[in-house]
Amino acid sequence: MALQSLDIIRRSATTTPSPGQRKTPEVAKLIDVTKCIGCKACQVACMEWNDTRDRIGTNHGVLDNPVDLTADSWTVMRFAEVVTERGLEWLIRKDGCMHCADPGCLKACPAPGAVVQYASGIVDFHEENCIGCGYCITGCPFNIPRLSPKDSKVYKCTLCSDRVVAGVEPACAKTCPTGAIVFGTKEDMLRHAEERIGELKERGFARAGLYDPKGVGGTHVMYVLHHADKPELYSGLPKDPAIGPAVELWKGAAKPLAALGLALVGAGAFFHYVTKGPNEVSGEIEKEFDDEK
Amino acid sequence: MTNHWVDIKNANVIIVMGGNAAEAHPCGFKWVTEAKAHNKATFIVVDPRFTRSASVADLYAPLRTGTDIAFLGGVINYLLSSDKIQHDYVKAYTNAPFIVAAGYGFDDGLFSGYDAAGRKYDKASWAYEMGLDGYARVDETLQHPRCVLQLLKTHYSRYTPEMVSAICGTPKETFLKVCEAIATTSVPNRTLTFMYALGWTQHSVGSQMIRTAAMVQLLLGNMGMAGGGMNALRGHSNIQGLTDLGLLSDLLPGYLTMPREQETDYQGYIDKRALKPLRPGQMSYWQNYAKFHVSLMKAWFGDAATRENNWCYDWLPKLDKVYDVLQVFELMHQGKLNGYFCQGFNPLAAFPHKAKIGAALAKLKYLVVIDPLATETSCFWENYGDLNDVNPATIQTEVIRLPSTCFAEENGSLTNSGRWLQWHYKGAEPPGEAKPDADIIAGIFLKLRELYQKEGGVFPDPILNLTWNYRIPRSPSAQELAMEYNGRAIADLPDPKDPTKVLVQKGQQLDGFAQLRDDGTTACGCWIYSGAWTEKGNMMARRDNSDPSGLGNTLGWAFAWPANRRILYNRASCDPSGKPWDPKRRLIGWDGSKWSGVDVPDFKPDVPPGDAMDPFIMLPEGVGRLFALDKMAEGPFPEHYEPFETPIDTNLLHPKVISNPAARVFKGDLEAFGKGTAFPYAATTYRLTEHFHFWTKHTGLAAIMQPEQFVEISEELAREKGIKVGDKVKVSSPRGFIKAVAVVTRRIRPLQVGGKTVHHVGIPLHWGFTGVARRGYLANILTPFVGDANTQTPEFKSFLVNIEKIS
Amino acid sequence: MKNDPKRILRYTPIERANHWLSALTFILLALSGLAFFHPAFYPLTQLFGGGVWARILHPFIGVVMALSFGIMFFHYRRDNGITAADREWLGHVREMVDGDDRNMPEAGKFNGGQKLLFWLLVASMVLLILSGIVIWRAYFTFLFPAWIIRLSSVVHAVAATVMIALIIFHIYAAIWTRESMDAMLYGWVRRAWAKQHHPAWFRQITGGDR
Amino acid sequence: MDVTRRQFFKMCAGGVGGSSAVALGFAPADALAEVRPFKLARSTETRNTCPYCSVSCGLIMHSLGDRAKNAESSIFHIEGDPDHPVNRGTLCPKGAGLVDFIHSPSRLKYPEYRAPGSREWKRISWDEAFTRVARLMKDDRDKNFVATNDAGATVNRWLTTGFLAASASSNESGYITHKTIRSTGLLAFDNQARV
Repeated sequence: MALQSLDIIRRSATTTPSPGQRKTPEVAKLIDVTKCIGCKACQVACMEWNDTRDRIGTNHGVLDNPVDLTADSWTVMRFAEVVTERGLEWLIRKDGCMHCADPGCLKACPAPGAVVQYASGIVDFHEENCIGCGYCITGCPFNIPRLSPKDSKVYKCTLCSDRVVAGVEPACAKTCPTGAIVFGTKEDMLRHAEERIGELKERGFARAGLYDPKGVGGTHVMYVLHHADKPELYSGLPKDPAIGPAVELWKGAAKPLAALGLALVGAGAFFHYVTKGPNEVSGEIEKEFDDEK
Repeated sequence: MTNHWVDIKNANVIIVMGGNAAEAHPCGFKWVTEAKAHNKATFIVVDPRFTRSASVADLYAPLRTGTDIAFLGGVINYLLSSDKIQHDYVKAYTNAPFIVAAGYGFDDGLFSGYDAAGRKYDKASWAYEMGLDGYARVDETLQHPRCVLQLLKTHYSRYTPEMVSAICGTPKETFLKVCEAIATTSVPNRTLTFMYALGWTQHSVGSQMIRTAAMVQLLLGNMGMAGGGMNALRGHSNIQGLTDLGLLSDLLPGYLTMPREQETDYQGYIDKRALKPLRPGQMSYWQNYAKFHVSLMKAWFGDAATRENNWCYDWLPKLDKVYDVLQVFELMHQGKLNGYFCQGFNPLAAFPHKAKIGAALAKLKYLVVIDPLATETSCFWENYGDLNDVNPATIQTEVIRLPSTCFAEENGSLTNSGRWLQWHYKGAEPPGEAKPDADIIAGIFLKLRELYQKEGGVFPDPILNLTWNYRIPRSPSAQELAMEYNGRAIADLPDPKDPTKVLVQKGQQLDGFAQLRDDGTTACGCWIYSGAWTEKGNMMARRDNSDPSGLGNTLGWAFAWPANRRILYNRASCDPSGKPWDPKRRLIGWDGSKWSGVDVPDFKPDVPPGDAMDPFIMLPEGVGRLFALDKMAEGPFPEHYEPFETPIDTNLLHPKVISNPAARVFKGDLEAFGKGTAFPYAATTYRLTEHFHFWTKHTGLAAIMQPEQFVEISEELAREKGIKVGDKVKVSSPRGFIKAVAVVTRRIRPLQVGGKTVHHVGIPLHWGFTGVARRGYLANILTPFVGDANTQTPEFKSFLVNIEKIS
Repeated sequence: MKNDPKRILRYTPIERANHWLSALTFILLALSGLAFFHPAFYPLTQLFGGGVWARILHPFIGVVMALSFGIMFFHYRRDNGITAADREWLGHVREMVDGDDRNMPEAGKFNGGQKLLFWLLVASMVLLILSGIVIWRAYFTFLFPAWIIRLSSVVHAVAATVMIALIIFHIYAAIWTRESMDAMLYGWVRRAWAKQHHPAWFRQITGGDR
Repeated sequence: MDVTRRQFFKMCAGGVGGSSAVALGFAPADALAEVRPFKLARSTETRNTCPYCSVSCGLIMHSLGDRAKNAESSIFHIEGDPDHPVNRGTLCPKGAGLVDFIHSPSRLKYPEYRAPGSREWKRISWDEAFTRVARLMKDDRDKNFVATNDAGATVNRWLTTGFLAASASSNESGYITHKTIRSTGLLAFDNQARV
């Protein structure tokens, strides 16, 4: 058993606990949109590191290219031209997996081991176990995973789990020219975010703040936003994302109970038969038709 | 750049104007976000568009393309009228106190000495008043009516905030906010840095735009300061290197200049360039011109260069005029050129008025293209529909396309904007039979020399005697070439202080240009690069990135020219008595016997403070020039002139002189320029962060990030023309049309200019008819064939177009 | 068996084939569905050649079942109209479960329980088809907004569970009522059986008491 | 409940079926999840400089093979050089995509010749190319060389051929290009600094 697998603390569609005795530090990627210049270096570095190549699309009248996450593009820049009290603001946000502490994808996934959560907080897809049902897309509060038309497997940002496990920072964090993306332990990233927020408040962004939504147990990809009170300004960043009640119901405790219920129905039927006996034609009627023989 | 990339983090105010650093130089731009984050810096962007630089700016000011001099002239007027200049610096380190000769004048748009027929100036009157002692006269009280400061005040008094707002279309209060932020750096311990690029150079008044900003920096005392200076963000990775090595029509390596045909006498050629000081005690370093020139001739022609033949003075071609690219393609278009070489250059895409360029190339007898990629220029003869509508049968040009290696497949050095020469190493073999550029040039040269040796021919001497003592003649190594331009001693060099001792032995590499001699005992391919490969080895490959001062001066990393100095004019970071203007950002200081500090002093090391010698050691005056004498084509003070294709068809300052009166315009072109009636919208071409000129459309990853050609227009213009986001539009100018997708955005706004509404059309230029990205039109189909009066850089940034929706 | 006078035809061959097609597809759907329903059942995917094939086949089998069940619905919907007798039958269901059907109201071709079961199955099937299309990721899901997809996922799971329970009950009822299997397997039932369990239907078919 | 013989067999069959199902691999296998292997574990690193803009970011180029003679090293990944004082390991979207430039389908691989009026390229050898270019240069130079101007001054210039030099090539190739071209007397000489 590879040592690294000890770091897996949760697996999709697995009701038995993973070996989780070791405690490795939680890592986090902090995206400071106030320093982001929308240059897409992270998009290129991600695609180059992971050896995927999206198709060369067309221009849709905006700068967003590609216009949405795909099975090849695991992170995309979303451009929003917003007029606020400060005048025109160009709010550019690097969209991609948030690596939630309570991942909707992992909860929704029916295939054992297709979605794993490491002790470091990284949520990773193991495509060789993926059956391509797309439940993770349904379960994700941020609508991130994408199903590949080529191999019917689902893909998303892996927070460069291969690099992080080898002790190197993710490709996007390393390449970000202005240091808008920084990487480190979650603790360090929270402190870094605090400093930045203080600096932003001094510059007049009174409601600058951290985006680390508790609805999904906090995330290992966090944002520092100019307007933390209105995240939806940033091309639809959900205000307080959580695994929807429907998904909770669908994947929560109801399941084992339902399975038990079916078992009980089956057992009930059996015991009814054994106790009540079969529902046979009564003797009188049998006799009525006996004389016909 | 006078400073360098990392130094930007020391600035208190940063202005990106005439450029878009966040998109064109993202990794250099990190130092702006560092300055904001750790130095509480204010970041200002002034641009016709709200660019990705503006997205992280504290203050954004829109302005009409081509009106930067009006804006900056307004800033100068604001600084002078509100007395927000650094008086001690201006008095000691600029030519403010110098008195200008009586003949100088400026009236209604023209300086004195204008020759309308020749479209040029007789610049004799733009001079200092000389004293009997042979030096320029100065008035230390700065009150003399003809002292430079007073002339400056009167000249820019016309640039009131109202006039600036009328010309540029910038709202007045926004303009004043920018002025106030700039003015805060007039105190000694706050600095402003300008970061500019093609947004300033690509205008008919481009050089003067840059000069105006330099004058602002002089008035505020920011030149030579950490976090100050004038920082040109150059385009290509080694455009600085090739400019330093003089690969221009009228230059020799190290900014030596080619002789004009009137300079028949060698000594006259030298004396005209070895400028004597104009004020007592100045260093005027160009006095050493002969040492650099002789050493160059010895490097090129070896023993054939002797004192007797004036160091092969006659083997250099003499200029009758400068053969810049516009002049060359004008001649080519007239059929006067037979051959042309494009080494790593794509003129069909990069030069203005693509139709004229294509027609000119078709008149060539032969075209040789040396490039790693299949460029449009190499296939100018192929028909690509209305992207390149030509008939190959009619094009009789013989084309030879030679594959060259790319950066990853060769050793060598590149010089970045910050004048750092950095060595790189070969990592892989080139594809197919591609060869390094040096090997291709060697292959051509050796064959050419062989033909002259066998068949003789016209004036073969320079070819036959060119030094070529490389171990493998057909493949000169990068090391040998670097050692050649660093320079070496041809004979034992005696130590000037003690002639009995030998300073440098025969054949040894020199340590720096201070050791160069004009007696033929030293050879040096490029004097400013001397010090790059010394006896201690390849200084360009040094990798000590320690930064002891914390100011970002990593003197142990690579080699910077000149003499590894990182911030030019750094003597001006101290007041005349040697005290640093800002103690927290001390660069150099006098330690009792010499100047020393965290940077190589830009001064004569043993001249104590309080001496007459001033910081600008390359200039005969020794001080910065607010008044540019006769060095500029269109005037000693920058004056706002409209682009040649102006949307308002007038000049609000002087209607009789609209565009640059001293810019060269070829016959027939003046009438052919577009007028506001037929082409009402101001257009500008520019670069996107995802692409590099016409190069990255050949790379998959860049094509994914920006796949298809588009133009940017405001929501108001879109509404006016019935264009929706994503519609296909046709953009046309007097020279042709392009078709593209319409990006409708709030980031471009209509501007009110002199009572008229001016719309902008933004045209990124990265598409063409070769490469993996979607095929597109070469944006330079639209651009005008006219250049800056001093550098002849074409006016890509301001011209007129019309735009219609393609139904 | 075909023309034995003592037996009455209850289900034609076409009906039987249709029923067993629906039954077979339902079993396959239930097995593959349960595999996705809870990790404990995941090994059921091996029946279909692994998780991926189970995910691919499930919806296609679903389409077959939808069609097959659709035909049954159109065929039997008139016979399953709930009448007052049925409601009364349902009122006495406790006695039925106790095995005492003596004073149950006379059932027609289908008794009240069967009719109720029919309509419950129809309801479940409709929900399963609609939600099934929505969550069919490969072909249809992109047409729908996220909340509908999530809702459909839950609806599909709940409806499936209910239907499985109903079918378990349906199978048990068939086993519990002796010789019912003959009806659906061979199509013919003994007259006594008919008179016992479906007296009204028996009279209607035979026109009298014999 | 008396279990008839037939029912007994049915129950046994069920049991056998169930257990064989397990044998078929029904047992819930513990889905082994291993971590992705680190792509750069054994690559060769070479330091270089990005050829695009003038920030000149430091690069680390990772190539296949460990410089063994029989392995042709191909660059498969490029990232920033963390020691470089300007870019500190970062790269912009252009620099981060350099691998696609090195391996671009548009890369030229061998000398090609297009005859006047022709519609396509013809592959030629380097020797043919050098010979042809030298021939064209010499003929044009000898025919159009201007030794003295109208005023009789020595000018020694050749104006009928021009040269555009590459601003992305190294200082060394720039230097030898300038030296060579100037020795022919050529004045129509420029580089990207002009635009």
